[in-house]
Amino acid sequence: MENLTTQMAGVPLNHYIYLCAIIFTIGVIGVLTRRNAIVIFMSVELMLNAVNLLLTAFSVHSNDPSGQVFVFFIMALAAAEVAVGLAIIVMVYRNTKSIDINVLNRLKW
Amino acid sequence: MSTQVFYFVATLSIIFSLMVIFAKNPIHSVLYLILTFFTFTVHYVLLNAQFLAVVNFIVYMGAIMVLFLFVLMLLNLNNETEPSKSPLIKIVGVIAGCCLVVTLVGSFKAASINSPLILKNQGLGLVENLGKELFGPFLLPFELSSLLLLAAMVGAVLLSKKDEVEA
Amino acid sequence: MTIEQLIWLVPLLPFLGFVINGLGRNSLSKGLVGIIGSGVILASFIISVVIFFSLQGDTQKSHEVFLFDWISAGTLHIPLSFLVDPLSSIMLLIITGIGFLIHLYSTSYMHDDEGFGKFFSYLNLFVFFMLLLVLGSNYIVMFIGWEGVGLCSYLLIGFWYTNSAYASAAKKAFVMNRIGDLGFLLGVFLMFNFFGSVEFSKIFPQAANMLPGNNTLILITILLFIGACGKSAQLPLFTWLPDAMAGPTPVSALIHAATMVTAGIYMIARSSVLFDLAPFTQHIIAIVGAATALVAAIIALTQTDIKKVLAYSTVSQLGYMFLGLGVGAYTGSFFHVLTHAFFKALLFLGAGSVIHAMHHEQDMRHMGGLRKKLPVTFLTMMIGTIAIAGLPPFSGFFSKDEILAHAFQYSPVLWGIGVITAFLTAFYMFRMMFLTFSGKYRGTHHEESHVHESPAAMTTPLIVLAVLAAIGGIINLPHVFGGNEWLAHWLSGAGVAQHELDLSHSTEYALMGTSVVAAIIALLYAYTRYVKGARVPVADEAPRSALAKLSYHKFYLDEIYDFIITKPLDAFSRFFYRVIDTKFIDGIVNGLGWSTNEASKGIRLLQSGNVGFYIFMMVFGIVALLLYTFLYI
Amino acid sequence: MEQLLLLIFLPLAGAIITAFAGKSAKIISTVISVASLVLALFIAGNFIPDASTQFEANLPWIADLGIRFHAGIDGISMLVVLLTNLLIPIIILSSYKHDYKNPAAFYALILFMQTGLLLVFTAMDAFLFYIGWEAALIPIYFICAFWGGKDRIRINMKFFVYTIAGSLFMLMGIIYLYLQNPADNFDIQAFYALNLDSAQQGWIFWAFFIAFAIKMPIFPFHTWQPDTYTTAPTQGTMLLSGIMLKMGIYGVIRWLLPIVPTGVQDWSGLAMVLSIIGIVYASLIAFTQKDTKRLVAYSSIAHVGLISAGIFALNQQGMQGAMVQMLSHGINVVGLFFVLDIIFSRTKTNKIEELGGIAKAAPQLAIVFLIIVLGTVALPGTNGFIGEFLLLMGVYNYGIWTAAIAGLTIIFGAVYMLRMYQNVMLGQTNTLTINFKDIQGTEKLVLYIICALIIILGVYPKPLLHITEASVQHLLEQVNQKLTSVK
Repeated sequence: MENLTTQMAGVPLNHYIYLCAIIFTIGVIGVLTRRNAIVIFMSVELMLNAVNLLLTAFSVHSNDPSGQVFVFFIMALAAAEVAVGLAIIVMVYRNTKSIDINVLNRLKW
Repeated sequence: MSTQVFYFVATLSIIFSLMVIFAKNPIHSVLYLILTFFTFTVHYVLLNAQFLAVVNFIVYMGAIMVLFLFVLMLLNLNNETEPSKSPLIKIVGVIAGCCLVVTLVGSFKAASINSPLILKNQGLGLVENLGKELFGPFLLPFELSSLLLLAAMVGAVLLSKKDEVEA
Repeated sequence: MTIEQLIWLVPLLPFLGFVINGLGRNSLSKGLVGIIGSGVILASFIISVVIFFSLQGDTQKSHEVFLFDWISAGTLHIPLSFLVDPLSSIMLLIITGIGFLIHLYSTSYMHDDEGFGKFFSYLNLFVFFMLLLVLGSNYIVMFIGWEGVGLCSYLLIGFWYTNSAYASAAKKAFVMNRIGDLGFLLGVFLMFNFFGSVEFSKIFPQAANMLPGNNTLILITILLFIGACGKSAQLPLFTWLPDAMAGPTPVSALIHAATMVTAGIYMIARSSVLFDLAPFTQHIIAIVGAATALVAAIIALTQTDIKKVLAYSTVSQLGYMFLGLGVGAYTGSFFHVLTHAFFKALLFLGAGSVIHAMHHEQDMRHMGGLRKKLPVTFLTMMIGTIAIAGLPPFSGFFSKDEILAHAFQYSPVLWGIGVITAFLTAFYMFRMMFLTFSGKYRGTHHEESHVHESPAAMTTPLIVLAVLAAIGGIINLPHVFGGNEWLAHWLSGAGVAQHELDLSHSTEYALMGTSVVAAIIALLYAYTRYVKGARVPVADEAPRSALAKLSYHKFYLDEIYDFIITKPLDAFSRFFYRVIDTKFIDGIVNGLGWSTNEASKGIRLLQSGNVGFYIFMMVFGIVALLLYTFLYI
Repeated sequence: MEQLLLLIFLPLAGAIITAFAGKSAKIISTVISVASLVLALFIAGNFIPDASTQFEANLPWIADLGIRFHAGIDGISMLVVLLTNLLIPIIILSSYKHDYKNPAAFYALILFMQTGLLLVFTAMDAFLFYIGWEAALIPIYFICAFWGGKDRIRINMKFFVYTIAGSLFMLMGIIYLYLQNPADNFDIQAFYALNLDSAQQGWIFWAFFIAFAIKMPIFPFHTWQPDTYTTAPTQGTMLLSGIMLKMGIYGVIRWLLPIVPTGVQDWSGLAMVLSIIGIVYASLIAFTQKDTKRLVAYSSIAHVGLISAGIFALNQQGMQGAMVQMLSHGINVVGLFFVLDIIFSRTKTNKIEELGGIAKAAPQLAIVFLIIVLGTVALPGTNGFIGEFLLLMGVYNYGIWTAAIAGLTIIFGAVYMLRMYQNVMLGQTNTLTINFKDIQGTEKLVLYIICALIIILGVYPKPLLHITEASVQHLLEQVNQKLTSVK
């Protein structure tokens, strides 16, 4: 384990950036193309994780533990968000018998 | 050798996350998401962020994903229930996503931080280190996050409760 | 007691009278009000006489009395100060003297009016402002008096305000005066700009060094003349004066015959230094004066209201005075102001006595044969009529002929107009006299039995004024009659110097003869027409010849003004209000609000409620922002 | 300094007390307002009539932005402060006959407004000025919206949006000046010292001018005014016309002229033309108005047009005329609206043709009304004359034709005011006016005070001119100095 991590030093930071950007974009595409609220939710989780990874990478890069603390907070937030969000979805399903986001078009005017 | 490990795991992450959004069945999506998260855990380990790796494993793969699966099963959804979007929207969505990635990557390239990642402090991601941070300068946010979680819990309970019979 | 110590009492006393009568108008008895009202004027008159004689004995003819600083801003300093010199001292005598007689007359004339106290307080206020006007040592103090008398004129014309026609007449007088006042004010501004002061004592010495025909001076004098036109009822602003007869008759006598309307002449005589240097303005003044004299005389020919006849006669006589001013006969004009004050006040008071006797009947068609009933009134009015007609040796003859002689020297055409006017004047005055006093009474027998001579309080002023009207000419007896032209000498002490008359004595005699003959012909014609022929003017609706119609309807001037000024202004007003203000400007403002509303109605459709669309737009926005930072920053 | 703070915050304290006073609000607010009048008179008594800023208070406020609570009184401020503190008790007294519902709120709002107005008139810090400017708007909005007449919500909305739109421009101007200011503060002296080129000055000029022009209001920004004056409760109208519109005039003198003299020089021609159009246009409109309040509203536009013309003539006479006329117009217009209110409360109508013959039934009212009307038409011997005379003289120095056209106000004013007076007061009484009760009690008191002021200030205006003279002169010197230094 020690060995592995010390050897990790070779990966340039911007490769992490690319990776996270790609995953983040995949999350965005998911949000854009899917209509199932739960899948959209999952895509959001993907985006959050991409950010988490990037934060960790930068934390390591600049030798600052605050970045990782942030990730920890984001995780706490994600947990809260998922709890409330899924509760809302359940509610919506109960009322509309559907979790198609296009059904939720009352948010206008 | 280990750089190769990174690229390998990164490829897996991308593939799995693609599967998440392209899988027809939401259950499959969730499963692929769990795999994606697992690759992320590996990434954390590679970055020597052991505490985060563990937390990620427990919270995301454990708690959150179980919640997703639970809800999916509760609602008894399958692929037929989701009306697919029109192809046009899909294509536009993909194009927009591509634009986003191009822009993101392009802007990062312009920033060009390509110095290799060097781990200066071996104990950076260890529990001890993070604990000192958390309970030191970040004590107040930490305590506030507990409030947040409490609020979320209360909210979730309140929301998922069946409405009282309206008068 | 020097002049400086006394002078402030002259205007203060009438003001005190105004305050006491004004506050006590409901509580004081009528007798007390009358005594206070007339008493203060009498006291003023006595002081004026003292001042007049001490000035006569004084080597220094001009005293400036400083009271306090009124307005000062930047380089502008306007003190409230009085100027006592021959010109103003003689005006003081007229105002307080005739003023007192008219007050006395009013105690009886207005006795039965419920607004007795109010009337006297207004009259006192008028005297106060008039004194301020003539005493002011600068144009602004003069302007206070100028507008103040306008105010009193407004109040007194509209004295019986429940009659809305009277109230309208009052408003008309005020507004037309204001038109002139604007000219006056602009003239004052120009003077301040040009001379750096509004003080007589600073302006006149500077102006005296200037060359005639200076453009600024011409502009100043024209503006001042516009002011005079408004106040002294000259063309084209004279139509308010006949309407002003709506006021009680003593008011007509005091304000609209003897004093206020001559303020314009006073002002121009006061500024004669400036006017002398602006020949162009003088030309205009002469023409306007002559035209006014003629037009008003023509109108007076066919009027049937006894006071209207006198009103047009006043306008006509004022025209004479302006003619005099225009041709440079400042003393002559001022002389005419004096004599006119005597005989016109007399005529108005006489007319008032007739009206009083007739129980407020003013139409001459209902009078006639009053000579027996009102002997004193008849006699005194006859003297007044002879004086105004210009028959020697009464006062009007001398003053009128002085003006006419100067007019002849200036331009025979103007003189011709003057003589024609004199002829017309004599005619309509005798017509009025004959219609009123000779022939048979044209009312019912019952009414006739109630006609009676006025009480002594009314006839005494008539008699005093009749004496003055008869002998007033001696104060400026011309050289041709062996006089020494006292008034001219006196006024030259105030810097009022008129052009020398450069006519041979024979020419002067010829001129006088012409106008006297004209007046006598007019007298005879009126006699044959109205006494021998016993003609009575036809009723209002009866057909008239074109010329008579024009005269009877006052050349349709009121209608013309109404058509070319009042109506268009009102139309503009409605147009501005309904179209420009409400539709256009407010339309733009409301349109802005409306379009915001409409735009938001349109834009809110973008909020389709489709969450997918929102997310899509959000991503687009993020991409755009990133692109922007990537490309430009 | 303490005196000034007391002056500004006494009404605010009064407002708070009044708000909780319930039924005795009327009395308490009267006492407070009279106390602040006494205080203002005391300050005026200790005021040394030179150009300096006195009773200065300069306290730190929002240090990060360089904002200070900087207020002081010079001659120009002194006059408007006197006006404000003089009119507020009069306005409060004039409401005695009314039974407004929720009087505590009503009087508290009036007193609150007084504080806002005093802030505007004494502020030496642009930020403070702006705060006062908006603070004065809030109470009047509520006064009009709660106690106003028919259609009040829509009209009030228009008024509010109109004024706020103007304020927005001014705020932009202030922020721009702040950004240009090397000292990073909002102090008026620092703003005076700024060196802006003529293009910048032009923009700032318009930003400020629009705000002030709407408040005054100058043609063509006036269309909110007649409606608002007509629907507002009388006390609201008095506040608006008597004091509030002076904020705009004061703003022009204090903030516009010295900060952007070049801008003023470049654009004063246009401002002059607008002012003069306003005079003639509003006077003409007043000719045929059928509603007395609306007529007075339009006459007010005409008068303000003359004031602003006098200011933009940029000379001593015009400026001092403007100062005097601000005070005179405040007094006269409050008097006019009060008389109209008395008439309205007895006959329940504002329609000119329905009235008539009131003079017969109410001779005292007829006299005071006449005096106020004469003050409004600027008869010599009344306060209106001093102001209009100096203003016209100032405008005259700008150009003879401008003076001639502006001078039409003398004629037109007489026409519409006397027309109204005749139709309302003179003539025969009718069924509405036959039982008209003459003025009594507080009505008498208020109207006599107003008439006394009209005449006293008309006969002896020297104290007013004396207070303002040095400050106005100083201001004009400042402007001219800056203009010459630019060239």
